[in-house]
Amino acid sequence: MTTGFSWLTLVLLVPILGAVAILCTPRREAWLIKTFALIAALATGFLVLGLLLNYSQAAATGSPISFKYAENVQWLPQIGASYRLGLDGLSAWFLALNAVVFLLGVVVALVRGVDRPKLFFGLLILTEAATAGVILSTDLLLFYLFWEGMLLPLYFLLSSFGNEKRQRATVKFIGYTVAWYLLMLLAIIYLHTQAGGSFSYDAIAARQTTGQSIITVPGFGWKLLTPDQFAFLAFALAFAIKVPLVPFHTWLPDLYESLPASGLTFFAGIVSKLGIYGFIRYAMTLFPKEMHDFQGLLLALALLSILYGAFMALQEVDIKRIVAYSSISHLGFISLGVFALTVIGLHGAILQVINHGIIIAALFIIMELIEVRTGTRDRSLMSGLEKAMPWMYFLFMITALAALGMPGLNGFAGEFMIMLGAFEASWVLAVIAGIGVVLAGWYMLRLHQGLMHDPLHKGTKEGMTDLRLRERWVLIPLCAAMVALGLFPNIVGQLDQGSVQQYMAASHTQPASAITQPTPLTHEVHA
Amino acid sequence: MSQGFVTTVVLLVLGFPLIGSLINAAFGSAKRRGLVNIVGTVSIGAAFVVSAVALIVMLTAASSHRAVTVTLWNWYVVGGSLSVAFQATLDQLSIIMLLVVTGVGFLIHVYSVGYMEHDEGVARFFAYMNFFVFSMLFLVLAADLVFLIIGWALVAVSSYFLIGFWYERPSAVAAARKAFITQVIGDVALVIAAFLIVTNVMSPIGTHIYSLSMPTIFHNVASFQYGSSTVTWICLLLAIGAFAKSAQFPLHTWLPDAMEGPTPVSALIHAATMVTAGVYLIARFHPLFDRAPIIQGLVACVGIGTSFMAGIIALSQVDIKRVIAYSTMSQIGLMIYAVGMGAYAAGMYHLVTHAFFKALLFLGAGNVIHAMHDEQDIRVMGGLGKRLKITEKSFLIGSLALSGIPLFAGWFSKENLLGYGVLNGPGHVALLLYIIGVCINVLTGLYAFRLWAIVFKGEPQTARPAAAHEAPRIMLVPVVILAALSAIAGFFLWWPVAFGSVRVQDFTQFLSPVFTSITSGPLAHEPGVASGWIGMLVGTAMSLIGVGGALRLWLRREPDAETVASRIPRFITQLSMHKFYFDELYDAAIVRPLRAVAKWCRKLIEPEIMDGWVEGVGIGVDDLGNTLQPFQSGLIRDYIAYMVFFALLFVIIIVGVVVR
Amino acid sequence: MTFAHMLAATLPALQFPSGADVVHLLPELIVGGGFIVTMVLDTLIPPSRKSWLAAWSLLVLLASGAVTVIDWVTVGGQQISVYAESFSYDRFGLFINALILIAAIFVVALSPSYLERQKIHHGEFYSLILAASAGMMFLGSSESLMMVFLSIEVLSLALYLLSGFRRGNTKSQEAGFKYFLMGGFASAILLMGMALVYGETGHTQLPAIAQVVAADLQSVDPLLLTGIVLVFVGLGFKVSAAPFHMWTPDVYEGAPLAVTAFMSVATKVAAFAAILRIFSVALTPLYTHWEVAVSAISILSMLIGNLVALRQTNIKRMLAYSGIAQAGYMLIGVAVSGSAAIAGVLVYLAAYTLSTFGVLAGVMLVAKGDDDSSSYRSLRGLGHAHPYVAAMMALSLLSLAGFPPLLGFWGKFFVFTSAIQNGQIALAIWGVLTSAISIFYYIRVILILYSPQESEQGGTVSWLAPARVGAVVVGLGVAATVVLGVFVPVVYHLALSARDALLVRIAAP
Amino acid sequence: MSTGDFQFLLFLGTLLFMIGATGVLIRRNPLVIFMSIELMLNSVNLVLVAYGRALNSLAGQVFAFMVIVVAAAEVVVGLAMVTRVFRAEHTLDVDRLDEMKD
Repeated sequence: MTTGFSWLTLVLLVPILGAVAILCTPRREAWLIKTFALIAALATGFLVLGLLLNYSQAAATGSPISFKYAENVQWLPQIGASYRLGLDGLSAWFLALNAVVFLLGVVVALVRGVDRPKLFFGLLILTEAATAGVILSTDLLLFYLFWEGMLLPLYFLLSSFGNEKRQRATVKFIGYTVAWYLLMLLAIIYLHTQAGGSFSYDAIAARQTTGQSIITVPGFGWKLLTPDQFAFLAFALAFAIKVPLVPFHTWLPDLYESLPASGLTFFAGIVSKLGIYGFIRYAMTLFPKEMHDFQGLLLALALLSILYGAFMALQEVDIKRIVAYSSISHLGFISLGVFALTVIGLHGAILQVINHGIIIAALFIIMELIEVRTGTRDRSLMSGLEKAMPWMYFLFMITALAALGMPGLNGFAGEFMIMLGAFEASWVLAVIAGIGVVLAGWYMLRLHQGLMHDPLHKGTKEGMTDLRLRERWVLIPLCAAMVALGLFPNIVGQLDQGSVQQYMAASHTQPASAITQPTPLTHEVHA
Repeated sequence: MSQGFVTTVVLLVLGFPLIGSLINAAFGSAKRRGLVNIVGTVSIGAAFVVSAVALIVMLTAASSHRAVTVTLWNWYVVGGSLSVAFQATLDQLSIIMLLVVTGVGFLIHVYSVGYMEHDEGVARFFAYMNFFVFSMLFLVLAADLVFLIIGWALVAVSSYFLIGFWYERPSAVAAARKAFITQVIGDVALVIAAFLIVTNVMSPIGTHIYSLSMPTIFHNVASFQYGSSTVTWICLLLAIGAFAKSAQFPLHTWLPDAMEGPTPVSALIHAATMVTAGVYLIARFHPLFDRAPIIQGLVACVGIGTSFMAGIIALSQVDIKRVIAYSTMSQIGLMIYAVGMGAYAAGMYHLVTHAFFKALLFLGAGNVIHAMHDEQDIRVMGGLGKRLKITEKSFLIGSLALSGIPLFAGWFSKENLLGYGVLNGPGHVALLLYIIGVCINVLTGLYAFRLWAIVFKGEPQTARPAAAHEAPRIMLVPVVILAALSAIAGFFLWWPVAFGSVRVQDFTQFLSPVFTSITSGPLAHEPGVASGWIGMLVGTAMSLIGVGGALRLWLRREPDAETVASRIPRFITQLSMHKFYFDELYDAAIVRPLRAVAKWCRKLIEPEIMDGWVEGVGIGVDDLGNTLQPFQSGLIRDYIAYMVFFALLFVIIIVGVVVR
Repeated sequence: MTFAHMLAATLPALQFPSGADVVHLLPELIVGGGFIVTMVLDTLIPPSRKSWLAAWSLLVLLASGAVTVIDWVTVGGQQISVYAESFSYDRFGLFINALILIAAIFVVALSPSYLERQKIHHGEFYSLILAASAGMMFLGSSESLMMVFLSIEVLSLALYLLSGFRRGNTKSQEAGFKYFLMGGFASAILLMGMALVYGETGHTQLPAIAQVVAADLQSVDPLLLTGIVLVFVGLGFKVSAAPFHMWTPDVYEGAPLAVTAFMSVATKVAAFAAILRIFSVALTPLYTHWEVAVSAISILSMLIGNLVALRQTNIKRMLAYSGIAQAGYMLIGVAVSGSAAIAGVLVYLAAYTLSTFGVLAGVMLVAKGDDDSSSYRSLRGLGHAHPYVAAMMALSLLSLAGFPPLLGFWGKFFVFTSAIQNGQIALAIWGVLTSAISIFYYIRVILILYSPQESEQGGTVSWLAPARVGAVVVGLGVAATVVLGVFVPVVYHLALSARDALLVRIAAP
Repeated sequence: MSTGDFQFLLFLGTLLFMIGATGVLIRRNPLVIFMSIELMLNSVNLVLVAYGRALNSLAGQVFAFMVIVVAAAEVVVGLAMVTRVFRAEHTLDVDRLDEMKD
């Protein structure tokens, strides 16, 4: 039963109430809708801040991973499903990023203006509740409910706001992602039966997985995988699409190109990172042996994402697509940190998730501001904007440098940890990741210089104004955060100390205490 | 020196330039030029004063505890393992670098007040220059690998800003990007070296200490066996980082293009400070380098090779700044050769003297360009000596110091350096390197005085030089001071070994605790007085030959330069003209293939394969739907026929199974 | 043996239905009686005030609903057999009655405005709807083969007439006639199956058959198996399972929208009730034999339903194929023996009723023109003209697609869980893959609703303003999908108690 | 339980059933199809009565009576439908009724 005040349910309730309030206000009072949206986003933000501040004092419960502010209410006892929420070091930061990014989305929407405010803000705040649900739930069925339920408001949001290509992009995104999620649903049900009929995370983590017989194809006798490996693959692929890792990424560029900046801040900021969250929380701890068996494959995918994303970003002409592919490359980095299965790698991954959230949000806002001013998204039709907009130049420069991982800014802090973690797994990973960093330097500078430097392009419109005060004050806090996190990344480090150790112990890679020597990457499949 | 004092020194030295840069960036503008100039120069001046005070305090302190390491704040702490903190070290090596950077930097800032008089981007310029000095000091003071890497990258970024200062010129923009990407390659090499170090540092009792701070690493340097593969890899990666920063052989192509930036930038960055960071890095990591003999040999060879190549290229350049740029590359090559041999003090000594006379040459060139209204092609100039008297005299002193004419600063440091070359250096090839080193003296003399003669002497090729006027006083004062330094600096610091015991040696004595204390590897052994004399005479003779040849060819023009050039085999002149075709080589070998792969990805892989399987599944399912559709023919009798057929089928299956 | 002896010996004492029997079957009887009264009223009421008939039949249905609720509470967990064991009065029957009544109430509430606009003669419409509902409710509670056949015939005849209800429209006539012929043929097959089952087991009451079947398991004679298969074919036809689904698209497209809505929802509920009573309860001992056939049919329905639905351009035909696919999912529950599966099927039925009705009701509110504006082209841009109706349709479609917070997800979830728990993972995987395909054609409709309205075919297709009453009713239905989706334990508890009631007889014969 | 003559009756019933089914499949005139369906229903009656007699239980005959009643009802509805279709499309050929197809 719940002990003490159920804070986490409040974190879910506030956005839902906000959304309901917005949906009830008539369409005419646009200002009322906007204030409701702002209040909901701010309230959630402060609530999350409060939770983070006294996170260390809160009591922790739960076996492999200890959760704070835990809540547990019987919901469907017959099939062992219960309404369980919990917060650990990992999800605390994801929740923080979630609150920040949605607040940013609302602010950008207010600054840039949006045509159907009631529909937009209602759906935006509803999505916040759904993503918060995904982060907070510790019952696999509840997790799945929020995980796929998130697509509902997202679907209406993506298909009604954006440019002309949005319909096709949305169908592609929703269609293909949901197809894989259903396989994950099967895996969840399979785990549920294995764990003796309960969906709770602790019960499933404690299920005994020995004695798995390899499924062979009847008649042909081909040795396929053990059922647990199939379940792991279902989980891994569902998360890989969300991250996205390269072969499953084709929905991302089209979608990011069609979304407005206010949509992109929260979509690129948190929604696409829940894949990483899934890998750490569920794939790594519930399938420790399988994670090891497939570690080689997953690392290869991560590296492929880094390099492939970088190459595509080099060649793209549309500035939003460049940023989209750079986001794929960065997420490749983060997944490299996760799949290296080392303590430092995981620390780096969590840190980089927050950094990337800030950087990508800032980048997309800047891209939209440039698009509004120059009227086009084609890189070859724009250059020499620095003379007209010094403020834009300065803020875009800091964001670009942070994005390419320049030491001193937040991009580097995460990447350094990730590459060190990957180095411990095997030195080849760090070298290839290094190539990724060089390529990142190249395409990010090409983007920044392509737009800012060189003489003014004859095609660009006259009378381009610099950033207005409001727009400036959206980007300045982000750049300040980039510099601050670059110099003081330990803020993130302290909070998730305990949890990272627990995740490592749960995934049987390292005993929680010491770090083993960088053993060469062994591929022997455990019996 | 006490911890508190060092912390204040570090914070002040870093704080002044940073605050100066921020003030100029935020509030500076062309209108408030006066304020901008003052803030820009005063901040560097203050940093210089603080460094001087620190030097005095250090000199008074006992030589044993002059090196003090201070922790500023915790960067990242990982549970039971890695803990990274921002640490700064103030020891003899870093105080010298501090003085060079802030001293020469201050003079250059004063000079650029005059140089940037008509440029409306002056606020941005001073902001970037101050930021550069801040990042250089940040790098020099770093005592922690992460601190160092951050300083390393900040320097690269500020040089990117400054090279691309005139962002309206596409060539400047391309040069800036090229410089930055080469630096990123060096940076990544450094990061991977840091990983290798971190994962291999063992405490004497064999437990894993996950520390990134250099004092602890050097304290436990015993865990790296002499000549082991790990140490070799680490030093190779550090060397790559150094080569990228100091524009040495594999990664040198960015330096000539970096001349696109304003001249004070070239003076500060591409002469005095940034390019020397590579030498400083190897000097700082000398305990590791001493344990990797192969890499030391490699470094020495690369140093000499680059130096020789740069010398040849400098001979055929027509742009005044590029000639000096290649001369910088050549002199840095010598320093790398010295450091490669293990003669770290000699390398640092040449670094200091080189900072003076190279900055002088660049500022002189700046005066020339200023006078010729931004004209950099020396073929257009000639006979400027008559109109720019002071610049011509100080440029002469600079050239003399550069080519190593006795009693000038260059001679002291070069002879000292080559002196070590006689006995040290990599194995059997040591003597060969020494000989090339001495030949480089000839080349240096040749291109130094070729430049001087063409620009200042002889009759003007075109009408433009006639209109030239001497630079304003504010630009001349720094030039004169630097000329004085280039002339007399050698006397006070370190005399070549030939002068035996009576010679002045306080530069090496000052530096010796840094390079001897804990290293167990073989240090360069001191040359004897006799071999010192031979080395000095040979070196000086070569320099004189070079200078004489240059004067005959370009001053008195007996055998005209072009006829001499025609007699040299064509391929050498072509090589020299086209900078050994490295630009084209890299472009063909790296840039174009990478871009081709990227285009291939975009044109072929993305639409075909990546999108392919996604669309393919969709089309496949649609086709399946098509095949099933015609069964719906609308005729009742067909429907009933299917129904009967399937009913019978099921009956047969079910009953058949039971009967059998 | 004279006829009198035979009569006395074998048949339990023939007696007129006692008072208790009437009370236990009150909901069905009310609707049956209502049907007859409506027929009479129809002749008395002048044509102008035909809508009173709608009000009256609504009253009848509501009364029956009230009685059902009261019965639900009073009957508790017992299972009482009524009318000489031909009907069973238990919570399972009441659950099915409730679903059928909901569907009937929805149709009757929406049809007055719909019939007016389409200028279809009110007349016997309501009486036929009541007749069909009565037939279905009887089918829900019937426990003897005879009663199953009788109630199927009652509801089928009513539906044949309803499908052909639109005079002068050739499509409707053709639909009615096709349905009649196919229905007749299927009933004949069903009857032959029942005859063989009766012949081989000696009884027509399901509990008795269950005992006989459970008794001698070793030697299963082929005739009994043939009978069982034929019965399944007959019921499969009614539920429009795959190999016997051919009639569904044509009939749904031809019939008037109100009839399509009622038919697609209510028939499936009643037919599945019969399938559950016969197969999941009575014939479970022979499970191993008929399980293969049912799984094959289930997979076939899922595949054909989802694949061909991708190609459709008419919402009625699309929903026909969607119905076939959903029947496939429900058949997974039948193919998987075990009590959890039955509860899963019941929840699925509830979800299917509300969601499918939501979509068709939305079209009904704004239908115009003789094809009921059901082709995709005529639905384009509805979202901008009537955002409220379009939102209702979108939510129902998403519930059919199985998006979590809505009830549709829970139907699939419970069915898949029961499949995996019993080890039939293959069925679950087929179910998941095909429902992935289904997302595309459901979302395509939503896209069309919200896509910009091109007017290249001259003049935009305008829609009629939705009647106030109709809009409220549809709103209630869709709200139920969302609310029940979130508070799913409510529905699950009802389904569980219905299932327990069903299994009472077997547990203690 | 099934004696010799009972076997014969059962066989006759199934044979009639088969004939009815083929009648439905072959003929195109709706009335004839209608008649074949009635034939199938009667064949089932025969089987029911045969079983009733064999099992010595009256349920078969009661069932047969019900079938006859239902068949009658079906005739009423069926003929009404046929006339309506004839009046609408003036054809008596089932294959012409293919207005609705995918």
